[in-house]
Amino acid sequence: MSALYGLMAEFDNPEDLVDAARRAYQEGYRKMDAYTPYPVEGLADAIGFRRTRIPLIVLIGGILGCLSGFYLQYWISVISYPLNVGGRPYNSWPSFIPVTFEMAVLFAALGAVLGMLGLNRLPMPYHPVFNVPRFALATRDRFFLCIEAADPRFDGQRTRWFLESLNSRGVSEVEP
Amino acid sequence: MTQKDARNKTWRSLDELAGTAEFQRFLEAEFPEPASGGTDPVSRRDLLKVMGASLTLAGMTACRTPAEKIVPYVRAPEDLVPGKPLFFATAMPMGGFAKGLLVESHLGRPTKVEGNPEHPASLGATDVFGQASVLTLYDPDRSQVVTRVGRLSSWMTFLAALNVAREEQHLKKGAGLRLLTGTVTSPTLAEQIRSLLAEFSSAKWHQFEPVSRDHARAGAHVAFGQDVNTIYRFDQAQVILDLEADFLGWGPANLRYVRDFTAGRRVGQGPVAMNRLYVVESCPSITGSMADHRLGLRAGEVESFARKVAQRLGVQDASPGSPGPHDQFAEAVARDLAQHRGASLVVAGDQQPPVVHALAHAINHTLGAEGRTVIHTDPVEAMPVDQMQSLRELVGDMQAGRVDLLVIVGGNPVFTAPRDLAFAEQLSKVKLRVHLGLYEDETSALCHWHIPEAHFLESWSDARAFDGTVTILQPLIAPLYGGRSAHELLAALAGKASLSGHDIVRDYWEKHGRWKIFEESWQVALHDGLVAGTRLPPKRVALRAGFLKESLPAQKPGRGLEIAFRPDPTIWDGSFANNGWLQEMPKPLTKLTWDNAALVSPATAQRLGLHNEAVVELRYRGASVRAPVWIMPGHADDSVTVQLGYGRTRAGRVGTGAGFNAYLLRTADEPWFSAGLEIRRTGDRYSLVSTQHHFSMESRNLIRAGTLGEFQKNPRFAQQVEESPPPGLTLYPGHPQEGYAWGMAIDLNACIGCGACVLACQAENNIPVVGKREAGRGRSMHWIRVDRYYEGPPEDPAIFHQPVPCMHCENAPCEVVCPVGATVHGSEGLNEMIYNRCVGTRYCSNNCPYKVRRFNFFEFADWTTPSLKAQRNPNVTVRSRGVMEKCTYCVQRINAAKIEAEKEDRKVRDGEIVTACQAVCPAQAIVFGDLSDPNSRLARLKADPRNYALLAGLNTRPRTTYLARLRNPNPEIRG
Amino acid sequence: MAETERDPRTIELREPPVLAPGHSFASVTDKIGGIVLSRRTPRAWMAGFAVSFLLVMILQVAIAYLLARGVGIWGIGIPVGWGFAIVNFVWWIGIGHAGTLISAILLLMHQEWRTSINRFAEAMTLFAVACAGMFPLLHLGRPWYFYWLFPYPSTMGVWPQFRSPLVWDVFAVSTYATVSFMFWFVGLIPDLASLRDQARHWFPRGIYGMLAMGWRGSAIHWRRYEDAYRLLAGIATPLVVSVHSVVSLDFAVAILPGWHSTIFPPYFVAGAIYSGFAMVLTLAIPLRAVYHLEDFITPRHLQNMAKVLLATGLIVAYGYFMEALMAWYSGNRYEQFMMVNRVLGPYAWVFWAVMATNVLAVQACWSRRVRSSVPALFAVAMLVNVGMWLERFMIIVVGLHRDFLPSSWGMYYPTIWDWATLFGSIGLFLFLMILFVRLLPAISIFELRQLVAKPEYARSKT
Amino acid sequence: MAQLFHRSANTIARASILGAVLALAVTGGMLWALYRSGYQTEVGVPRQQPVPFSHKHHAGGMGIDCRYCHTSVENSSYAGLPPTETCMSCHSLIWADAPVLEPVRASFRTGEPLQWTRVYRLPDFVYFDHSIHVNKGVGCSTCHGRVDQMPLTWRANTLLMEWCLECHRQPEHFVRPREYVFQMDWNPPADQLSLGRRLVAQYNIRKLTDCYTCHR
Repeated sequence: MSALYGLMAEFDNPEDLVDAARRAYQEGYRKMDAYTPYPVEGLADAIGFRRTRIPLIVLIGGILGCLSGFYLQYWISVISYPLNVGGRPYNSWPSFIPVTFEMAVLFAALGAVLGMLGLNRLPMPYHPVFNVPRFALATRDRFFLCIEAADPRFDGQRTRWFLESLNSRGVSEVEP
Repeated sequence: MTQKDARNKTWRSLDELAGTAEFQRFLEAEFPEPASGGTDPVSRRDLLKVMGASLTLAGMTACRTPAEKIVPYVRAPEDLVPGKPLFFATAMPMGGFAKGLLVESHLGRPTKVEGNPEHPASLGATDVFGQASVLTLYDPDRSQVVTRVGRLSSWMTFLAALNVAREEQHLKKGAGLRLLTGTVTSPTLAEQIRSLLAEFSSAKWHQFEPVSRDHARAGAHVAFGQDVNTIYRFDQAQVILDLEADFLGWGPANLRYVRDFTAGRRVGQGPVAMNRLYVVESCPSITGSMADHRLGLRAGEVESFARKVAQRLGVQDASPGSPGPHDQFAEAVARDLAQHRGASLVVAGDQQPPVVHALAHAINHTLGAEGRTVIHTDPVEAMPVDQMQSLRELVGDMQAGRVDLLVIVGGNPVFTAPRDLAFAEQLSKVKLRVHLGLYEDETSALCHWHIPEAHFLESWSDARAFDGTVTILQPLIAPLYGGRSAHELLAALAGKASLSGHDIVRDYWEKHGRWKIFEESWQVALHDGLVAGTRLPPKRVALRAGFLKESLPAQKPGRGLEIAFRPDPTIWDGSFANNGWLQEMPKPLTKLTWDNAALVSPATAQRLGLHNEAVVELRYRGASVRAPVWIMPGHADDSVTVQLGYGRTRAGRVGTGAGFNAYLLRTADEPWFSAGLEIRRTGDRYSLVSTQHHFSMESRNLIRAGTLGEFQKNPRFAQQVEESPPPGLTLYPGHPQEGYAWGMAIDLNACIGCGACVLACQAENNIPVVGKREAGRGRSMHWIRVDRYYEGPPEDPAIFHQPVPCMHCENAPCEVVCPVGATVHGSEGLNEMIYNRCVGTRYCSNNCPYKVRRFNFFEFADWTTPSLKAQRNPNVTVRSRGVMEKCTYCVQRINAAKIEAEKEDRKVRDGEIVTACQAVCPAQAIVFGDLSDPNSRLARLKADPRNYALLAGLNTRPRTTYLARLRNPNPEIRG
Repeated sequence: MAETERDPRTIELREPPVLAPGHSFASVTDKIGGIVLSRRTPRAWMAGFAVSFLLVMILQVAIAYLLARGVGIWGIGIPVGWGFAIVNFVWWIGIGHAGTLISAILLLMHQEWRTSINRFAEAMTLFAVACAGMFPLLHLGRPWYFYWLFPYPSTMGVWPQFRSPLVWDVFAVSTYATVSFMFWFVGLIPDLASLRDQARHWFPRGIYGMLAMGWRGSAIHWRRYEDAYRLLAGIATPLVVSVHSVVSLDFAVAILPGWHSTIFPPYFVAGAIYSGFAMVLTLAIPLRAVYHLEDFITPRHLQNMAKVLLATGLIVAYGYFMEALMAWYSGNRYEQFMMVNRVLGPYAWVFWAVMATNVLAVQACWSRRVRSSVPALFAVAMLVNVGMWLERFMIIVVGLHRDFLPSSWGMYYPTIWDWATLFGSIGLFLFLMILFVRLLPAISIFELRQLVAKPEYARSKT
Repeated sequence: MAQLFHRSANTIARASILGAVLALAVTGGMLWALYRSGYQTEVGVPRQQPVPFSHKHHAGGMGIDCRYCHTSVENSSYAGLPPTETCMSCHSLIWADAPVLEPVRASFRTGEPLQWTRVYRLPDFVYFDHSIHVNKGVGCSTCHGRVDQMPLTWRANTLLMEWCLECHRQPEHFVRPREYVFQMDWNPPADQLSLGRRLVAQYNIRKLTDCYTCHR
């Protein structure tokens, strides 16, 4: 059956899942993912996911916010319509710090959240893994490992044996 | 809701009355009557008026909804440029005496009153009544139709009825005809009355003013054996003794006297001279607050004090009573007066009995004051009479049923007549009663006919000033409510109903003017606001020898509590009761608004167990009145002062129900004061609203004062009290000063605290009236306020006044905190307030150390009443709800002057711009000008060693600064 | 790992645990998910809903009348131009600080006990900020022009005035609201997913499904998720501090004695946390009682919060002391008068009430017995809530009513409408809170799972 | 568990997010434009008048000077609207009985003024003074456009504050020699800027961006 998204093994506890993931990686599987009800230490590394770009995005957001925030105020009070306010200089930069700071924070925070959603390709209400009935437990107390058919080393039968070999509670096919 | 609440509520929506037929016609009339012969001023004004109205409507309604129509003239009136105000000279008669005015008129709508610099009683200043008169003019509560026993009628029907009565009277030579007027100085009116009395030989003319000058007249009569008018020259006087005269506070010449008096107190650098003022009075007055030595005496004790002084000065038969506690004071005063022989004077108050006036005349005589500091002339009144006596006779005749036709010309005797005469009661015995008045008041309620009176700004007339100078009153607008002037009523009474006020006055002057070329002189008189050569010449009068002995035995001051009656400082005898501006203006010393109170000294209050706002029952000669108590530091002990004029029952929506009616206690034989008052506590409370609760300066050097001696020793004493940070002391580069640098200086040594500036500002800047309840919540809108502080012992405190407008700080705290930049700094140093940008955070007010900012907590401005719209100054935005406002240094005047100057490619001249408060100030205490011009009057004042900034320590760098107050105490008298 | 280690009975606890023993992934999921998904709602909830709804109606009337007549319906005037509106604003903003603080700072400090309170603390923050944000708008003389405080290209060619602390407020508060919301929502996503999967009925599944945005617990997602969440926490921490500092600058920047003081920012932040934790206690105690969450909100939580309360309370007390000290030490006549007037003047009762509630009452938390007695803690928390409101009243109104010129001194008398808006806003807050606990998981489920996973709390599965 | 959403849900989700963002941007832009559009500012909208008075004919065709009717423009804030008699001074002779002019004659007979529809209207809190502008070399056409080419008058400029500021900030771009103020067809010369600078100095035109220049 070519129309297969992948094979999914179910585990009782995080430890087994992590081992399984590590083994699968050694087997040379690359296109796979693990699903857990809470963030499990070291799992991402186990399936070969090393670094995220989130911090960089946040940094850029922060810098952008900072600059735009200050320039907005500078432009308004010095260039667009300079007014003598209580004898203060047009460019009263000390008074401009709070807004600058808030803008930096705002942009950075937006960067973090949107970055996370974006990189995770969320929202994605439909996903093949949801086709597996027992996958509902992935948000409760079960742990899953899914090797995708797209993986070059994927072979329906061999992969199934492989997954069963890792002490999983069972392996189910994932319709696309 | 209490009645008062109701009043204050309805105050802001006065449209119903204004909705009457002719008023609507006046306002909505979109066409002017054809101008018959352009020169005739009446019809010219008429036309302006109508035009004004329609344009106004367009403009005003535009405040809310876009006005789509513009309405041009059909025929343009000459000498009127739309958009430019015109000024007309006239005068305001009060108690018969005139004070000259210049009235600003926009498209035929009089909007603002200024003093007439040419006029001897004004010299460019006005009092609060003058300022407020323009509001009375437009007051929609004024009576607007002729009524017959309360039902609508018409002038024509009235004339018919009048003619019937005339015929009757003709048969009996007018034996049943009585005429009741106030004091008459108008030559024209006098002439009319004379001819009327000629026609009806046995008719009688009575005069009555609730605030009469009978005692002054009687006193002079005693002293000189004839009716004499006395004029004081305070500018010539170095030592002045004021026997409860309050000559700065009121009277026909008070503005003139203020100017003269303060002129004698101005000091520059170097060796300086300053006059010295002694005041003896029962209730502190603004004159008392200016005194170098003030002695609080019960009104009844003033006489004996006067006798002591007189006796020390060698007046015969002064027969001072037994030695008293104040003998040294009297001694010292007498010596001081004597030392300045020829440059000293004594002035007695109108409330003091004739004998005190006589004594004053005697003293002035011995001081050789006559011709120097005191001048006598023939009486100004057309017919000086003892008015109280005159009224008594009238009542007698009414009682005896001898009166068939009583014509009451102005005034409100039913309300103001002394209780014991029972005027109202006897009035009912008169067959036909006619009342001419501005309002349908207590009197008109008891009259068959009520004729709406034309306001003095609506009518032709003439009147004399304190020195006899005649002003011809010209109308600025045709009668808004179809009112008639006294002249027109008199003419009708004389069967000449066809005559217009204009004709009557003009005819009189054509006959009696003794002018070579009438038309020319007439125009000049109208233009100048006075008739040349009508001032009464000084005349020498001799004291009758021994008059004191024969006619006036010394009177013992009565025992027990004393009650003293005073005209109210803001609503006078009650005739201004329906004027919102005057009602809301804080009384000069108590700072009370919307109410009168029984004023007592702290000691007396303690003795009687009274506190502020406690309601007491005042029992006096069988009558009793409930009144709230207000404790008055410096008031004489065992004496209670009440102000007349409140407690109106038919004043209008503003005045009705405010305060208590002190007339109910007043008797004819002792109209001003007498002992024998009883006070009973009721345990009730009545909330009085005072705009200033805290009267101590908390030793904060807000008002800096010193004696003349201190000043001569150290001219800079005022500046050394508090260090103001040097201008260089800042991290900021600061903004370059380009062009003008506007600023203001206020001379506390001149300011007498009369509060005229408050009203002038209100009139100029369209400041709304908020009513008692709002004022009580600290929401009064006055842009300039006069702070009053006491210093020293409560029984005899030093009293200080300090006018506080916006300081226009160079480092304005208000500007920094405004989130929308609705208040920022102008290049010429103005602290600008842009109403239309304001969102109303009130942050600026919180951050203003001077608390001069005012906020529209509700829709205070009246957007509905058409007549009140017509009063507004078209050059000042009418602020709506939720907007902050404050003193702008009259920026509209600044801009107008700048524009004129720019057009002529010149700089604005020094003194060209005069703010409203400066213009009105009789003491010339306020000076506005350009700091960047070193020769400007302002710059010189700023260089004065007495110049200091309020709260300088905050480094706000105010553009408004103060000149320290000086005192000139007599070393012989301990502080 | 050895059986014994897993056995809860062997764990030697010096203080109560942050999670009662004997819970599994499933049990926590069901327990907390159940609150939301179960059909029956407790009576207490119904009662609370009714009351708060009534108050919200009152608030609406008050606001309608305000917009119709103008701010004059309140007791404010000159000199006291700011009254209840701003007092409430500062009070609510303060309350709005505990949430983000608990979530962010405690997260960064790896404080496990935050787990079972951070969710509703964050919600509390959002709703408190919503209540707070309402007042600066309402107190404007012309509220319909509020947008003039934002920089937008108007046809007038004019802009906000950035030297004004009120503009700083606009930015600070709106930023804070946005960030807090994102923080809260991001935290919700995995739990929304488990609700989606637990729910039987199609409707909740649909709703939660949409909100969960298809979260499927992928390891890679988790990794990015945690990074983002930690960074958010890192950003939110200075933000929390900045927001109330900015609010305090509304006063510190003014020149008014009693306002113009450099100690305000730290002292306000401390006060904010103080009142925030008080409010968390006020909410947590009924919540755990009504929904029997004693297992998750354990005495340990209450005790820790009591300690924080005590600590911040002491900082606040120090703030009071410093104000007085500086007033005396500055030698400034006006400052000194302000202090004397505050202690002895017409509003002295406010000062002493503040001392009694904010300074004295909290001292009770020194005693372990009080810390471990639920009613006592609740009482203290309530006192602090009131006290902190009074403190703001003291600073704002008492500061304003007597400033530089004695001539312009005055008093402030709140009107019925002042009270209506105050209690109305409390109603709105409770209303939102009550809806929240019914519709969303009030405690973070996936973070509890993390706790369960920790050896000392977990028990053998099967 | 079965799929909760259909495949398409993913696309829908993303599309809707994108759509929301775009919608916001577009609304913003449209508001910006709307407030400056003729719909809001009434620029270029001819106004119906009781008498179809044509500046094109009078000012353009006949070449009547502006001041003949707007008499006070040089010395008052208010330019002045001609009284009926001004119209009649000519129209009692020419077109004396043109039906279109009946309202004018009626006004003159009855004394009931003509009610023109306002074309240029400033809010009440703005104080504009014609005389000073005219005296400082701001031409009629600078604000009122080529009135001499308007059969029915319409508003030539937005009268928005930002528009006023354009000139108040840099008058040198707009001022012209005084003698050309009333000249409709005056075109700024190539060296307007240098000319403007000279005139600004010569007429000493001061700082014009103080708020109280226009607001009081």
